[in-house]
Amino acid sequence: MENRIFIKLTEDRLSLGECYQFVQDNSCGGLALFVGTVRNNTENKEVKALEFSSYEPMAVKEMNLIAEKALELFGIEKIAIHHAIGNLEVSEVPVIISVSSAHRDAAFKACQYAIDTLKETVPIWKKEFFEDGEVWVNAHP
Amino acid sequence: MENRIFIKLTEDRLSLGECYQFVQDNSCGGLALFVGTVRNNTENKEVKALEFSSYEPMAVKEMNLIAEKALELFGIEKIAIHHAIGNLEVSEVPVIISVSSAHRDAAFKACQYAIDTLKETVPIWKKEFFEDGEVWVNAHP
Amino acid sequence: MKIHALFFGMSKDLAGQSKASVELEEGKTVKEFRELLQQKYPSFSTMDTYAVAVNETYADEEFVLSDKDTVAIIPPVSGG
Amino acid sequence: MKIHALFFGMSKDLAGQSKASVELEEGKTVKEFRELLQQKYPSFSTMDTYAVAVNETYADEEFVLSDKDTVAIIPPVSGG
Repeated sequence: MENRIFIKLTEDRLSLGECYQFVQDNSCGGLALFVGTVRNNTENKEVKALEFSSYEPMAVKEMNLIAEKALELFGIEKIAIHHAIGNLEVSEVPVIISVSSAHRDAAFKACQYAIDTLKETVPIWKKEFFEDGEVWVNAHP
Repeated sequence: MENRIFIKLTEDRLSLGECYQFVQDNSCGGLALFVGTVRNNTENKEVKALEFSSYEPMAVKEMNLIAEKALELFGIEKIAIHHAIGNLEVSEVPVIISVSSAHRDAAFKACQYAIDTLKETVPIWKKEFFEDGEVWVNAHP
Repeated sequence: MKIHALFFGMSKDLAGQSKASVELEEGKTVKEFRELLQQKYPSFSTMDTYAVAVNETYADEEFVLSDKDTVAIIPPVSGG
Repeated sequence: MKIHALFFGMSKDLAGQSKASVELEEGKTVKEFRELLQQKYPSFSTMDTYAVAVNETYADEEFVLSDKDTVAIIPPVSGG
Protein backbone atom coordinates (compact mmCIF):
# COMPACT_ATOMS: atom_id res chain seq x y z
CA MET A 1 0.00 0.00 0.00
CA GLU A 2 2.99 2.23 0.74
CA ASN A 3 3.86 3.16 -2.84
CA ARG A 4 0.28 4.21 -3.48
CA ILE A 5 0.38 6.94 -0.83
CA PHE A 6 2.45 10.15 -0.77
CA ILE A 7 2.14 12.21 2.40
CA LYS A 8 4.02 15.46 2.91
CA LEU A 9 4.00 18.03 5.70
CA THR A 10 6.48 20.72 4.81
CA GLU A 11 7.61 24.30 5.21
CA ASP A 12 8.29 24.40 1.49
CA ARG A 13 5.88 25.58 -1.15
CA LEU A 14 3.55 22.81 -2.35
CA SER A 15 3.70 21.64 -5.95
CA LEU A 16 0.61 20.80 -7.97
CA GLY A 17 2.85 19.10 -10.55
CA GLU A 18 4.42 16.85 -7.94
CA CYS A 19 1.01 15.72 -6.64
CA TYR A 20 -0.22 15.19 -10.18
CA GLN A 21 2.86 13.21 -11.25
CA PHE A 22 2.70 10.91 -8.25
CA VAL A 23 -0.87 9.74 -8.84
CA GLN A 24 -0.75 9.74 -12.64
CA ASP A 25 -1.10 6.12 -13.71
CA ASN A 26 -1.62 4.65 -17.16
CA SER A 27 -4.32 2.33 -15.88
CA CYS A 28 -6.39 5.28 -14.66
CA GLY A 29 -8.93 7.24 -16.62
CA GLY A 30 -9.49 9.99 -14.13
CA LEU A 31 -7.71 12.11 -11.62
CA ALA A 32 -9.32 14.46 -9.12
CA LEU A 33 -7.41 17.21 -7.33
CA PHE A 34 -8.26 19.62 -4.58
CA VAL A 35 -6.19 22.73 -3.96
CA GLY A 36 -6.85 24.79 -0.86
CA THR A 37 -5.90 28.45 -1.08
CA VAL A 38 -5.65 31.14 1.53
CA ARG A 39 -8.69 33.40 1.30
CA ASN A 40 -8.25 37.12 1.66
CA ASN A 41 -11.11 37.56 4.06
CA THR A 42 -12.87 35.85 6.93
CA GLU A 43 -16.16 37.34 7.99
CA ASN A 44 -15.36 40.53 6.09
CA LYS A 45 -12.04 41.18 7.81
CA GLU A 46 -9.00 41.28 5.60
CA VAL A 47 -6.49 38.54 6.35
CA LYS A 48 -2.91 39.84 6.17
CA ALA A 49 -1.08 36.58 6.76
CA LEU A 50 -1.49 33.09 8.14
CA GLU A 51 0.54 30.71 10.17
CA PHE A 52 -0.01 26.98 10.16
CA SER A 53 1.44 24.96 13.01
CA SER A 54 1.13 21.24 13.60
CA TYR A 55 1.73 18.35 15.94
CA GLU A 56 3.98 16.98 13.27
CA PRO A 57 4.38 13.25 13.92
CA MET A 58 0.70 12.83 14.72
CA ALA A 59 -0.37 14.97 11.75
CA VAL A 60 1.64 12.74 9.40
CA LYS A 61 0.13 9.66 11.05
CA GLU A 62 -3.41 11.01 10.66
CA MET A 63 -2.78 11.98 7.04
CA ASN A 64 -1.60 8.42 6.39
CA LEU A 65 -4.70 7.03 8.08
CA ILE A 66 -6.90 9.15 5.80
CA ALA A 67 -5.01 7.96 2.72
CA GLU A 68 -5.24 4.29 3.71
CA LYS A 69 -8.92 4.64 4.47
CA ALA A 70 -9.52 6.37 1.13
CA LEU A 71 -7.79 3.53 -0.76
CA GLU A 72 -9.90 1.02 1.13
CA LEU A 73 -13.26 2.81 0.95
CA PHE A 74 -13.22 3.97 -2.66
CA GLY A 75 -10.99 1.45 -4.45
CA ILE A 76 -8.81 4.21 -5.85
CA GLU A 77 -5.34 3.70 -7.29
CA LYS A 78 -3.14 6.35 -5.66
CA ILE A 79 -3.44 9.36 -3.38
CA ALA A 80 -1.18 12.25 -2.41
CA ILE A 81 -1.93 14.52 0.55
CA HIS A 82 0.43 17.47 0.96
CA HIS A 83 0.09 20.17 3.60
CA ALA A 84 2.22 23.24 4.16
CA ILE A 85 3.12 24.60 7.58
CA GLY A 86 4.70 27.88 8.59
CA ASN A 87 3.81 31.31 7.25
CA LEU A 88 1.60 31.60 4.19
CA GLU A 89 0.35 34.63 2.34
CA VAL A 90 -2.99 35.21 0.65
CA SER A 91 -3.28 33.07 -2.52
CA GLU A 92 -0.63 30.62 -1.33
CA VAL A 93 -1.54 26.96 -1.03
CA PRO A 94 -1.81 25.22 2.36
CA VAL A 95 -3.10 21.91 1.00
CA ILE A 96 -3.18 19.78 -2.15
CA ILE A 97 -4.87 16.41 -2.48
CA SER A 98 -4.69 14.34 -5.65
CA VAL A 99 -6.36 11.02 -6.36
CA SER A 100 -6.24 8.70 -9.34
CA SER A 101 -8.75 6.00 -10.09
CA ALA A 102 -10.02 3.85 -12.91
CA HIS A 103 -13.39 5.54 -12.41
CA ARG A 104 -13.76 9.26 -11.94
CA ASP A 105 -16.65 9.02 -9.52
CA ALA A 106 -14.43 7.21 -7.01
CA ALA A 107 -11.66 9.77 -7.55
CA PHE A 108 -13.99 12.68 -6.74
CA LYS A 109 -15.47 10.92 -3.71
CA ALA A 110 -12.07 9.96 -2.31
CA CYS A 111 -10.67 13.46 -2.85
CA GLN A 112 -13.61 15.05 -1.07
CA TYR A 113 -13.47 12.46 1.71
CA ALA A 114 -9.78 13.21 2.23
CA ILE A 115 -10.12 16.99 2.50
CA ASP A 116 -13.26 16.76 4.66
CA THR A 117 -11.56 14.33 7.05
CA LEU A 118 -8.29 16.26 7.09
CA LYS A 119 -10.17 19.34 8.25
CA GLU A 120 -11.70 17.33 11.09
CA THR A 121 -8.90 15.17 12.37
CA VAL A 122 -5.41 16.25 11.36
CA PRO A 123 -3.69 18.22 14.17
CA ILE A 124 -2.86 21.37 12.24
CA TRP A 125 -3.85 24.82 13.42
CA LYS A 126 -4.29 28.00 11.48
CA LYS A 127 -3.72 31.40 13.02
CA GLU A 128 -5.00 34.38 11.05
CA PHE A 129 -3.34 37.77 11.32
CA PHE A 130 -5.45 40.89 10.76
CA GLU A 131 -4.60 44.57 10.80
CA ASP A 132 -5.81 44.72 14.39
CA GLY A 133 -4.90 41.36 15.87
CA GLU A 134 -4.70 37.62 15.44
CA VAL A 135 -7.01 34.69 15.97
CA TRP A 136 -6.82 30.90 16.13
CA VAL A 137 -9.28 29.66 13.52
CA ASN A 138 -11.97 27.26 14.80
CA ALA A 139 -11.24 28.13 18.43
CA HIS A 140 -14.09 29.95 20.17
CA PRO A 141 -12.70 31.58 23.28
CA MET B 1 -20.02 36.06 -16.98
CA GLU B 2 -17.47 35.88 -19.80
CA ASN B 3 -14.35 36.47 -17.72
CA ARG B 4 -15.36 33.69 -15.34
CA ILE B 5 -15.26 31.05 -18.08
CA PHE B 6 -12.25 29.77 -20.05
CA ILE B 7 -13.08 27.27 -22.80
CA LYS B 8 -10.42 25.74 -25.01
CA LEU B 9 -10.56 23.10 -27.74
CA THR B 10 -7.08 22.68 -29.10
CA GLU B 11 -4.58 20.47 -30.90
CA ASP B 12 -1.95 21.62 -28.43
CA ARG B 13 -1.03 19.88 -25.23
CA LEU B 14 -3.25 20.92 -22.30
CA SER B 15 -1.74 22.72 -19.31
CA LEU B 16 -2.76 22.00 -15.73
CA GLY B 17 -1.02 25.21 -14.65
CA GLU B 18 -3.00 27.30 -17.12
CA CYS B 19 -6.31 25.88 -15.87
CA TYR B 20 -5.22 26.37 -12.29
CA GLN B 21 -4.07 29.95 -12.82
CA PHE B 22 -7.28 30.96 -14.54
CA VAL B 23 -9.60 29.91 -11.74
CA GLN B 24 -7.31 30.84 -8.84
CA ASP B 25 -9.01 33.68 -7.00
CA ASN B 26 -8.15 35.31 -3.70
CA SER B 27 -11.77 35.22 -2.59
CA CYS B 28 -11.89 31.43 -2.98
CA GLY B 29 -10.99 28.86 -0.40
CA GLY B 30 -11.16 25.83 -2.61
CA LEU B 31 -10.36 24.68 -6.07
CA ALA B 32 -11.35 21.34 -7.59
CA LEU B 33 -9.72 19.94 -10.72
CA PHE B 34 -10.39 16.95 -12.89
CA VAL B 35 -7.76 15.62 -15.29
CA GLY B 36 -8.73 12.93 -17.76
CA THR B 37 -5.92 10.69 -18.98
CA VAL B 38 -5.74 8.17 -21.78
CA ARG B 39 -5.96 4.66 -20.33
CA ASN B 40 -3.75 1.97 -21.73
CA ASN B 41 -6.48 -0.59 -22.01
CA THR B 42 -10.16 -0.94 -22.82
CA GLU B 43 -11.74 -4.29 -22.04
CA ASN B 44 -8.29 -5.86 -21.75
CA LYS B 45 -7.08 -4.80 -25.18
CA GLU B 46 -4.02 -2.59 -25.25
CA VAL B 47 -4.69 0.84 -26.72
CA LYS B 48 -1.83 1.97 -28.98
CA ALA B 49 -3.07 5.46 -29.79
CA LEU B 50 -6.17 7.62 -29.83
CA GLU B 51 -7.62 10.23 -32.06
CA PHE B 52 -10.12 12.81 -30.88
CA SER B 53 -12.19 14.60 -33.50
CA SER B 54 -14.90 17.18 -32.93
CA TYR B 55 -17.63 19.26 -34.46
CA GLU B 56 -15.61 22.23 -33.41
CA PRO B 57 -17.99 25.23 -33.31
CA MET B 58 -20.73 23.20 -31.67
CA ALA B 59 -18.33 21.58 -29.20
CA VAL B 60 -17.15 25.01 -28.05
CA LYS B 61 -20.78 26.14 -27.79
CA GLU B 62 -21.73 23.10 -25.68
CA MET B 63 -18.67 23.53 -23.45
CA ASN B 64 -19.72 27.13 -22.86
CA LEU B 65 -23.26 26.00 -22.04
CA ILE B 66 -21.88 23.57 -19.44
CA ALA B 67 -19.72 26.29 -17.89
CA GLU B 68 -22.60 28.79 -17.71
CA LYS B 69 -24.89 26.17 -16.21
CA ALA B 70 -22.23 25.23 -13.65
CA LEU B 71 -21.84 28.87 -12.57
CA GLU B 72 -25.60 29.15 -12.23
CA LEU B 73 -26.31 25.82 -10.52
CA PHE B 74 -23.48 25.76 -7.99
CA GLY B 75 -22.68 29.42 -7.36
CA ILE B 76 -19.02 28.88 -8.16
CA GLU B 77 -16.54 31.63 -8.96
CA LYS B 78 -14.73 30.50 -12.13
CA ILE B 79 -14.46 27.49 -14.38
CA ALA B 80 -12.06 26.36 -17.10
CA ILE B 81 -12.89 23.48 -19.47
CA HIS B 82 -10.07 22.50 -21.83
CA HIS B 83 -10.23 19.61 -24.28
CA ALA B 84 -7.57 18.36 -26.67
CA ILE B 85 -8.27 17.08 -30.16
CA GLY B 86 -6.06 15.23 -32.63
CA ASN B 87 -3.74 12.34 -31.82
CA LEU B 88 -3.00 11.49 -28.20
CA GLU B 89 -0.84 8.81 -26.69
CA VAL B 90 -1.35 6.77 -23.55
CA SER B 91 -0.89 8.98 -20.44
CA GLU B 92 -1.56 12.18 -22.38
CA VAL B 93 -4.40 14.40 -21.25
CA PRO B 94 -7.57 14.86 -23.33
CA VAL B 95 -9.44 16.96 -20.79
CA ILE B 96 -8.89 19.27 -17.80
CA ILE B 97 -11.62 20.97 -15.81
CA SER B 98 -10.88 23.38 -12.99
CA VAL B 99 -13.34 25.14 -10.72
CA SER B 100 -12.90 27.68 -7.95
CA SER B 101 -15.44 28.47 -5.29
CA ALA B 102 -15.76 30.01 -1.88
CA HIS B 103 -16.93 26.61 -0.66
CA ARG B 104 -15.22 23.38 -1.63
CA ASP B 105 -18.39 21.34 -1.76
CA ALA B 106 -19.71 23.50 -4.62
CA ALA B 107 -16.34 23.26 -6.40
CA PHE B 108 -16.39 19.45 -6.31
CA LYS B 109 -20.02 19.27 -7.41
CA ALA B 110 -19.52 21.70 -10.28
CA CYS B 111 -16.37 19.93 -11.46
CA GLN B 112 -18.10 16.56 -11.48
CA TYR B 113 -21.19 18.04 -13.15
CA ALA B 114 -19.00 19.52 -15.89
CA ILE B 115 -17.11 16.32 -16.73
CA ASP B 116 -20.27 14.17 -16.53
CA THR B 117 -22.17 16.52 -18.83
CA LEU B 118 -19.23 16.96 -21.21
CA LYS B 119 -19.13 13.20 -21.71
CA GLU B 120 -22.84 13.20 -22.57
CA THR B 121 -23.32 16.25 -24.74
CA VAL B 122 -20.14 17.70 -26.24
CA PRO B 123 -19.68 16.56 -29.86
CA ILE B 124 -16.23 15.03 -29.56
CA TRP B 125 -15.44 11.50 -30.68
CA LYS B 126 -12.66 9.20 -29.62
CA LYS B 127 -11.26 6.54 -31.91
CA GLU B 128 -9.06 3.92 -30.30
CA PHE B 129 -6.32 2.19 -32.25
CA PHE B 130 -5.32 -1.36 -31.30
CA GLU B 131 -2.71 -3.74 -32.67
CA ASP B 132 -5.43 -5.35 -34.78
CA GLY B 133 -7.75 -2.51 -35.70
CA GLU B 134 -9.59 0.59 -34.62
CA VAL B 135 -12.90 1.40 -33.01
CA TRP B 136 -15.11 4.42 -32.39
CA VAL B 137 -15.65 4.52 -28.64
CA ASN B 138 -19.32 4.53 -27.53
CA ALA B 139 -20.54 3.48 -30.99
CA HIS B 140 -22.05 -0.02 -31.11
CA PRO B 141 -22.13 -1.11 -34.71
CA MET C 1 -34.94 23.10 -50.19
CA LYS C 2 -31.28 22.43 -49.63
CA ILE C 3 -29.85 20.98 -46.41
CA HIS C 4 -26.14 20.98 -45.59
CA ALA C 5 -25.46 17.64 -43.93
CA LEU C 6 -22.35 17.12 -41.83
CA PHE C 7 -21.09 13.67 -40.78
CA PHE C 8 -18.95 13.02 -37.73
CA GLY C 9 -17.34 10.05 -36.00
CA MET C 10 -18.62 6.71 -37.20
CA SER C 11 -21.19 8.33 -39.53
CA LYS C 12 -18.36 9.98 -41.44
CA ASP C 13 -16.78 6.57 -42.04
CA LEU C 14 -20.13 5.06 -43.06
CA ALA C 15 -21.05 7.93 -45.37
CA GLY C 16 -17.55 7.92 -46.83
CA GLN C 17 -17.56 11.71 -46.70
CA SER C 18 -17.68 14.52 -44.15
CA LYS C 19 -20.46 16.53 -45.75
CA ALA C 20 -23.17 16.39 -48.37
CA SER C 21 -25.82 18.63 -49.87
CA VAL C 22 -29.22 17.00 -49.51
CA GLU C 23 -32.47 17.99 -51.29
CA LEU C 24 -35.51 17.88 -49.00
CA GLU C 25 -39.14 18.98 -49.45
CA GLU C 26 -40.30 22.09 -47.58
CA GLY C 27 -41.77 21.55 -44.11
CA LYS C 28 -40.03 18.27 -43.40
CA THR C 29 -38.88 17.37 -39.89
CA VAL C 30 -35.67 15.93 -38.51
CA LYS C 31 -37.43 12.54 -38.37
CA GLU C 32 -38.13 12.68 -42.10
CA PHE C 33 -34.60 13.83 -42.80
CA ARG C 34 -33.30 10.78 -40.93
CA GLU C 35 -35.46 8.53 -43.10
CA LEU C 36 -34.07 10.13 -46.24
CA LEU C 37 -30.50 9.67 -44.97
CA GLN C 38 -31.22 6.02 -44.27
CA GLN C 39 -32.16 5.60 -47.94
CA LYS C 40 -29.08 7.42 -49.19
CA TYR C 41 -26.72 5.66 -46.74
CA PRO C 42 -28.13 2.18 -45.98
CA SER C 43 -25.10 1.38 -43.81
CA PHE C 44 -26.33 3.99 -41.27
CA SER C 45 -28.56 1.22 -39.92
CA THR C 46 -25.42 -0.32 -38.42
CA MET C 47 -25.28 2.63 -35.99
CA ASP C 48 -27.28 1.93 -32.86
CA THR C 49 -28.38 5.51 -32.61
CA TYR C 50 -27.35 9.06 -33.36
CA ALA C 51 -28.46 12.55 -32.40
CA VAL C 52 -29.02 15.44 -34.78
CA ALA C 53 -27.95 19.05 -34.39
CA VAL C 54 -29.50 21.80 -36.50
CA ASN C 55 -27.28 24.87 -36.86
CA GLU C 56 -25.06 23.69 -33.99
CA THR C 57 -27.88 23.01 -31.54
CA TYR C 58 -29.36 19.62 -30.64
CA ALA C 59 -32.78 19.19 -32.27
CA ASP C 60 -35.49 16.64 -31.56
CA GLU C 61 -37.43 14.53 -34.07
CA GLU C 62 -40.27 17.01 -34.50
CA PHE C 63 -38.04 19.97 -35.33
CA VAL C 64 -39.06 21.42 -38.73
CA LEU C 65 -36.14 22.11 -41.04
CA SER C 66 -35.66 25.21 -43.18
CA ASP C 67 -33.79 25.89 -46.39
CA LYS C 68 -30.00 26.10 -45.93
CA ASP C 69 -30.09 24.56 -42.45
CA THR C 70 -26.91 22.80 -41.43
CA VAL C 71 -27.79 19.39 -40.04
CA ALA C 72 -25.06 17.50 -38.24
CA ILE C 73 -25.14 13.76 -37.58
CA ILE C 74 -23.91 13.19 -34.04
CA PRO C 75 -23.12 9.55 -33.18
CA PRO C 76 -22.75 8.81 -29.45
CA VAL C 77 -20.07 11.20 -28.21
CA SER C 78 -16.95 10.02 -26.40
CA GLY C 79 -15.01 13.07 -25.32
CA GLY C 80 -13.41 13.49 -21.91
CA MET D 1 3.68 8.63 37.43
CA LYS D 2 4.98 11.21 35.00
CA ILE D 3 3.01 12.48 31.99
CA HIS D 4 4.60 14.48 29.18
CA ALA D 5 2.03 17.10 28.25
CA LEU D 6 2.20 18.88 24.89
CA PHE D 7 0.26 22.05 24.11
CA PHE D 8 -0.75 23.15 20.63
CA GLY D 9 -2.63 25.99 18.99
CA MET D 10 -4.60 28.11 21.43
CA SER D 11 -3.69 25.86 24.38
CA LYS D 12 -0.02 26.67 23.85
CA ASP D 13 -0.80 30.39 24.14
CA LEU D 14 -2.95 29.81 27.24
CA ALA D 15 -0.39 27.57 28.94
CA GLY D 16 2.39 29.96 28.01
CA GLN D 17 4.55 26.97 27.06
CA SER D 18 4.63 24.16 24.51
CA LYS D 19 5.21 21.30 26.96
CA ALA D 20 5.19 20.39 30.63
CA SER D 21 5.92 17.44 32.83
CA VAL D 22 2.86 16.60 34.94
CA GLU D 23 2.69 14.33 38.00
CA LEU D 24 -0.40 12.11 38.04
CA GLU D 25 -1.50 9.22 40.27
CA GLU D 26 -1.42 5.71 38.80
CA GLY D 27 -4.58 4.49 37.09
CA LYS D 28 -5.97 7.91 36.26
CA THR D 29 -7.96 8.51 33.07
CA VAL D 30 -7.84 11.20 30.42
CA LYS D 31 -10.87 12.75 32.10
CA GLU D 32 -8.99 13.09 35.38
CA PHE D 33 -5.94 14.43 33.59
CA ARG D 34 -8.13 17.13 32.05
CA GLU D 35 -9.38 18.10 35.51
CA LEU D 36 -5.81 18.37 36.75
CA LEU D 37 -4.84 20.54 33.79
CA GLN D 38 -7.82 22.79 34.48
CA GLN D 39 -6.43 23.38 37.99
CA LYS D 40 -2.91 24.06 36.70
CA TYR D 41 -4.08 26.28 33.84
CA PRO D 42 -7.36 28.00 34.85
CA SER D 43 -7.41 29.90 31.54
CA PHE D 44 -8.07 26.59 29.73
CA SER D 45 -11.73 27.13 30.61
CA THR D 46 -11.78 29.84 27.93
CA MET D 47 -11.40 27.09 25.31
CA ASP D 48 -14.76 25.75 24.21
CA THR D 49 -13.41 22.29 23.86
CA TYR D 50 -10.30 20.30 23.06
CA ALA D 51 -9.41 16.73 22.19
CA VAL D 52 -6.63 14.68 23.71
CA ALA D 53 -4.13 12.41 21.98
CA VAL D 54 -2.13 9.84 23.91
CA ASN D 55 1.10 8.84 22.21
CA GLU D 56 -0.04 10.42 18.94
CA THR D 57 -3.46 8.75 18.84
CA TYR D 58 -6.80 10.32 19.77
CA ALA D 59 -7.99 8.99 23.14
CA ASP D 60 -11.42 9.20 24.76
CA GLU D 61 -12.26 10.26 28.31
CA GLU D 62 -12.11 6.73 29.77
CA PHE D 63 -8.63 5.96 28.45
CA VAL D 64 -6.34 4.99 31.36
CA LEU D 65 -2.96 6.70 31.28
CA SER D 66 0.38 5.03 31.97
CA ASP D 67 3.72 6.31 33.20
CA LYS D 68 5.65 8.28 30.56
CA ASP D 69 2.67 8.66 28.26
CA THR D 70 2.78 11.69 25.99
CA VAL D 71 -0.53 13.50 26.20
CA ALA D 72 -1.20 16.19 23.61
CA ILE D 73 -3.83 18.89 23.99
CA ILE D 74 -5.56 19.26 20.63
CA PRO D 75 -7.77 22.37 20.32
CA PRO D 76 -10.20 22.35 17.35
CA VAL D 77 -8.03 21.78 14.29
CA SER D 78 -8.07 24.13 11.32
CA GLY D 79 -5.83 22.66 8.64
CA GLY D 80 -6.70 22.52 4.96
